[in-house]
Amino acid sequence: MFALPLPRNNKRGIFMQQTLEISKQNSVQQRIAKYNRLLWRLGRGRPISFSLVLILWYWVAHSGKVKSFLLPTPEAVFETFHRVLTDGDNVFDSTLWYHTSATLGRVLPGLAIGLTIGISLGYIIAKSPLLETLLSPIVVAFQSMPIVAYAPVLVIWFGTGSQSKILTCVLIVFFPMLMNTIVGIRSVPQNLRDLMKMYRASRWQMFRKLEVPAALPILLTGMKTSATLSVIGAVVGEFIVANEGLGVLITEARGSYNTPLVFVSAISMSALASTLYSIVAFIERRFMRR
Amino acid sequence: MFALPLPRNNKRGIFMQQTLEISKQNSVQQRIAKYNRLLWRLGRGRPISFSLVLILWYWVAHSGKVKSFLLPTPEAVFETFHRVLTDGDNVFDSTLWYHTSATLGRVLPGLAIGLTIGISLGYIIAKSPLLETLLSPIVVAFQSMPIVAYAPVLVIWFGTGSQSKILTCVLIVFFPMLMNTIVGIRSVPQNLRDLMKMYRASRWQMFRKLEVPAALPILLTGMKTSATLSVIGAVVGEFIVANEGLGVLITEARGSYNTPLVFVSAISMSALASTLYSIVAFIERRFMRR
Amino acid sequence: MSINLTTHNLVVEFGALRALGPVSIQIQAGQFVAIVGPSGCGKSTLIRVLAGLQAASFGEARLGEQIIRQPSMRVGMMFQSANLMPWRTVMDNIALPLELAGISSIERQAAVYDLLPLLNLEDFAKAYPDELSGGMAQRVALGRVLIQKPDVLLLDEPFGALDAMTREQISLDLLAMWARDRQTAVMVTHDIHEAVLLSDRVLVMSPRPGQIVEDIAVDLPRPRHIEQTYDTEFAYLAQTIRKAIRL
Amino acid sequence: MSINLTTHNLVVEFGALRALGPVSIQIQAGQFVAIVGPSGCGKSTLIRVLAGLQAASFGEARLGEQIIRQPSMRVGMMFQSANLMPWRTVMDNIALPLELAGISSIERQAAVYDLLPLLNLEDFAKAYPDELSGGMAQRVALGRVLIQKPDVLLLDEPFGALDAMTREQISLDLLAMWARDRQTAVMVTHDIHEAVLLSDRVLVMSPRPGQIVEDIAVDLPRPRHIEQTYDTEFAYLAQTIRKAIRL
Amino acid sequence: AQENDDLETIDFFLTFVPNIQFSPLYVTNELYMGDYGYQLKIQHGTESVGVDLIATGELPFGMIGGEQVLLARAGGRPVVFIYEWFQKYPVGVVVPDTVTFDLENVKIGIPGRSGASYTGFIALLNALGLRERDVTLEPIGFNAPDVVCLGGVDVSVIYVNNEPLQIQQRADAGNCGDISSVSVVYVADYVDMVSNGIVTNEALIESNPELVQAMVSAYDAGLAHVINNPADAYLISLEYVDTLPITDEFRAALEAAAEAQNAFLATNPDREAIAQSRADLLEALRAEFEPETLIQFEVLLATIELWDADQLGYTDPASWEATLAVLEEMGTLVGDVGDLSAAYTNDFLPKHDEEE
Ligand SMILES: Nc1ncnc2c1ncn2[C@@H]1O[C@H](COP(=O)(O)OP(=O)(O)OP(=O)(O)O)[C@@H](O)[C@H]1O
Ligand SMILES: Nc1ncnc2c1ncn2[C@@H]1O[C@H](COP(=O)(O)OP(=O)(O)OP(=O)(O)O)[C@@H](O)[C@H]1O
Ligand SMILES: [Mg+2]
Ligand SMILES: [Mg+2]
Repeated sequence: MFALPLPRNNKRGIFMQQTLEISKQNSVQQRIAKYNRLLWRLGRGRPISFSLVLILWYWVAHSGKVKSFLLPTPEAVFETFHRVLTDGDNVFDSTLWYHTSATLGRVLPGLAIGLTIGISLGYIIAKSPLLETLLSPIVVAFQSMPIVAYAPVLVIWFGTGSQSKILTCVLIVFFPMLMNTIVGIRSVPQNLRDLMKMYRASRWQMFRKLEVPAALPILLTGMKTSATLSVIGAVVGEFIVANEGLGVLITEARGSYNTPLVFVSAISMSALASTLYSIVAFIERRFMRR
Repeated sequence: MFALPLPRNNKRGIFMQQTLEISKQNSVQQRIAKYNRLLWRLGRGRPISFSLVLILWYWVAHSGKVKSFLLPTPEAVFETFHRVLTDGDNVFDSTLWYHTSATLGRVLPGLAIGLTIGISLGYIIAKSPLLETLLSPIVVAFQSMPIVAYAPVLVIWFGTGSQSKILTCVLIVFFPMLMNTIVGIRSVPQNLRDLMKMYRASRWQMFRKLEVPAALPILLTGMKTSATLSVIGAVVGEFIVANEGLGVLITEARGSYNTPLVFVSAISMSALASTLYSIVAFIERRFMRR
Repeated sequence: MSINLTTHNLVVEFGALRALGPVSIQIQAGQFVAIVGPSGCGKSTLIRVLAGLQAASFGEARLGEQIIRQPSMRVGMMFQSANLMPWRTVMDNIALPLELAGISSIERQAAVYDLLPLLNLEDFAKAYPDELSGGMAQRVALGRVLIQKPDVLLLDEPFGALDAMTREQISLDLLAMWARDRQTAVMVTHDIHEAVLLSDRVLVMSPRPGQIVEDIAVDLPRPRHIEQTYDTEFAYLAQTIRKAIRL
Repeated sequence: MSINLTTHNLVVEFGALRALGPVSIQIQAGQFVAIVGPSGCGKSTLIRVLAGLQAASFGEARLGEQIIRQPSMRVGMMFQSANLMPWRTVMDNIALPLELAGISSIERQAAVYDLLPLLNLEDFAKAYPDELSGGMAQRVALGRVLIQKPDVLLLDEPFGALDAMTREQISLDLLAMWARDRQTAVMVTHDIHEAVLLSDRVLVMSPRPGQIVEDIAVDLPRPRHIEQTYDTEFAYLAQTIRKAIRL
Repeated sequence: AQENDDLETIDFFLTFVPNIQFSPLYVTNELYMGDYGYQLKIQHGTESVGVDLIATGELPFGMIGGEQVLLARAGGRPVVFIYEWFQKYPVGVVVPDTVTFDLENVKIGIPGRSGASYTGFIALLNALGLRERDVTLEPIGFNAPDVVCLGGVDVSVIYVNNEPLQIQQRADAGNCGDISSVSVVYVADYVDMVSNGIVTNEALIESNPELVQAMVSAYDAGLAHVINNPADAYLISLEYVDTLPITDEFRAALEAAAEAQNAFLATNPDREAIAQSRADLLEALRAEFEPETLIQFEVLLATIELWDADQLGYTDPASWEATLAVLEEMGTLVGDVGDLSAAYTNDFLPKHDEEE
């Protein structure tokens, strides 16, 4: 948002931006806008849409049209959820929390490192056409190889411990951040750059005081995309080789044809990723309202 | 680029934007800038950086420090490459082409559908805060589940043919496009919207004549990210169930511990994805220079 | 076909801040009205309400009999900033209204080339906005309004960035065009001379929240010439307005 | 400590287009120079070269003895557009130069509150740029230059969007400040009265590629007052400039 | 591999990817399936996905591990085991000559904690009176040759017919650290568990037993063909497996061998004689060809050892009991398997005795 000549009422925040200005008269559009806003306040989205999904799920699962081993009932999943939360799963006797925290322990450093690399490399590339032409083909080439291609190398170089999972997470997370950093930094208006130059702003000041706030909406979009994908990143690493983590839990669940447990693992992954996404969205709302 | 009050010398194109304006005098920065430009013209990146990677690879592979089953020599890979490319009557009858074209036949529709969905859904979400709050949690939840979680359902609903692979490609491709469309459309300056409204522009005109060109750099970034990931998308689908495609070839190669063939498959994937990326980059250069 | 513009107890508030009003004005069809007033008094806000881009908080604005709720094709607006599309050439920026109305490319081109000499932009048809000076950009924006041939002209400081010479020239050209088509015209300006030279009426606004404190008729004969600025009546009118602003 | 500004055969070309020059001028330390000329003649370009934001194609510009190659801390520049950062409040926009220079937050705040009355923006310290009118934004930009206390002032149409009253007021305030600190000042303006009222010298530029066609000394006594605009000498000078532009 | 419009196409699910180990299926498709009016379309994929596809009827047949059938049935999938393809459980532990086989004191690599390898390994531990917590397990994915050669683990759980040969070949090339040869400990030597076989679902047996019968009969013939004439099987498999090593000389040698074998088979030799003929052939080929050329053929011969039996395809109720016991011990069964005998059937096996 900030990179741009701002719309007049932008201060009302990102969600409201599209609300018609013609809103105090009784046009149809405006009633819809009001209604939208009301619903939004009521719902804040998440509870509403999850309830809808849950109802749909319940309905389909109980309709008898889908085999229960493909789509277990919500109750069965909830029961399994309850069980693995308290007693643990059947192979390791470890609880859901144990696996989740193992994955989280890889996602967090992975995300942190991936975002850092994405932003740094993106910044450098945005600034240097030379580096762009040299690096971007390599980056693209590596990003488009599936991890199985280099999995053995990963495992052998980084061991079977957490490092290789952090690395797969980094690999998945850094790319969207890189791309958005490049376009974000490049979208900073030249006239504001000139302004900063007039005050002989240092590189760091240029970055901190101009480029970051000006590119913020685009950077945050990169972060949201990365946050969403980060859990998959770690889980993919866990698929290759691991002793614990949600990736192990879901493989084990699939291996023992325990569909409810598959669902529990998948939902836990979603919950993790959604939480990370929400944190970024929260930061966005904090910084972009004002 | 276009969404913004443009930098003065933007017409020189995206690569040149960062070149210092103070460039006709003999400052150090300016000499570096000149040098950069020269190198860029000389290289156009790809050949140079790939040569560097090749030299590095050759050197490491021949140093004897890395086992050849982890990192085969370039010669060995080239030989395998040659073999799988010439084992038919002509190139189009070869093993490699057989698998590559199968994958390509899934990537292209997958990318097309994924981008279309990403742009459409992104557009709708960008326009409606209500839909954003309702849809974004669901989208995030599904994007953060690994495909293994719903692989059987996918295959059962969409069959073991190409459809399920196209779908996995769509699923991977659409998300970065969605996110970038949202931020792109939202970054369109309100004053230009007002201008279009003054001429009672239709929704379609608003989109075609204002939103697309204004959001173009961000949209193209989304497309580049998606293009890069599209091949992985199809390959992941091929991992679930398939009888041809690069995903099958690479598993086959890994299953027979044929490391050079693993490399050939992976490089083919990269080449496919890089080509798609280059097409987007080419469009970008065409449209953004002028 | 020009048309009346009226507002009745029009008030615009931004949150707790009252930016404008209450303002009640009647502008007859074909009248040329200038609005002057201190910076931040709500002139642009008033223009935006008349354009249908800004909702009234209280009261109403009408275009003819119709309450203004959204922009109308009959209204041409020139914004305070040039508002050009950076990805379009000068030519394509000027032709935008025609393009949106579905006019063919050849006709558009002809219409633009007719206008360019008036705007003194002959050499820049193929230039992009980032290659223009501030004044040139403003001339392009003016061209974009003129090409539309609207019934109502809303001009928000149209000549702010022009040098004195170009400004005189262009405002007289505008006047000639107006004399021919007799659009209803509302122009915000900071230049009292310009206000008197062009308009039938000058509305003077008070500081925020802007209200009409003076409604001064300009009865100078038309067609107007730059020489009229040396008339005593002209000087008197200018003086009156200046005083009204100081109030 | 003010300082000389000179250019020698300065030419700026954009590709095939010569935008400016050749221009050779000497501006003594502490002089107030106004530049007038038709739209698009290269005034902004000249200012940008002096600011170190635009490279010369031929010739050179010097700040004191030094060839200008990059912006200097001693130079304050006001751009033709307000150039505010949309994510900063009025207060933080004005304080930007101090912030970059590492001045503490309390001192910054004090300095801004000193300036706000002069800019007539007391109520808007916490407002964001999108809540400002065009003229208010320009006043913020002016505040941002003044707070920097530079030795050289480069002003590119600083008062374009201000109404006549505010404009007079602010230009006189600026003059008072200049009389105290005696910066070297170069101001681009479209307003001939303003040029005469403020400056020691008026440089008149020809149409593109702009060259100096007239260098008119303004020997009116200082401190200047608004009443001087009614003097015959003032009128004569204005007339001379007007003629020079028409050449 | 050519499509034939006259034949009805049915899908067959296989794990992993085209591989010489699946040659019986290729031979079945090329030589015998057409007799019943069908041709096969092979779908490769992840085993658990394959089970679901078969359970829903999306795919009619597939090759699935026996223990998977029990796990799946416990998880509510109505799949039935109709033909035991592998007579010996194909999992074992590969032991390089640099270590002594002492499970309690070595680092053991394993693909992961699910699938046939894991089940087989736990069965082995049980048979040895050990439990999982007594040993050091290291999940390494399907990277055993790499990890073993680099010393990442001491021994590794593997598929007995593939990885040991891969490691051996690397060792022969001096490419495997200090290791110069490997030996294999077969799970099958300790426990008789159900191995891989052809699986379908209950509904298909109910609704179209003729199709099931056709599949089993054709396959039975195909499997016998491979066992009896591996050279011919290798040649047929070339169509299906891109990665099979082949040279003009090798092809000529195999063609000659296949021809000779046909003549030999006409004399009605017994099982032992045929096994001897395979060993002789390998001996002869080794003298002529590089190890790289021969490796997949050697894999085939090693795999035939796992298939060959007096009655092909017969699945022994006792082995199901043993498998169930292992799974129960492991605790991986989600629910109740129910009637164990419903999980498999020998009803479709051809009556060999009468023929011979
Ligand atoms: N979107 C907005 N949100 C909050 N306040 C606003 C907004 N738009 C305008 N204002 C306020 O409304 C008042 C009037 O603004 P307006 O732009 O109409 O002034 P103006 O008369 O056009 O001034 P100028 O001559 O400087 O352009 C100002 O005080 C401004 O701060
Ligand atoms: N980046 C650029 N690329 C190409 N041409 C340019 C560029 N910047 C300016 N010009 C050209 O240079 C000439 C001088 O521009 P400049 O902005 O200096 O004019 P100006 O005197 O400030 O005009 P105004 O009074 O309208 O602001 C113009 O003809 C313009 O088209
Ligand atoms: Mg205004
Ligand atoms: Mg200018």
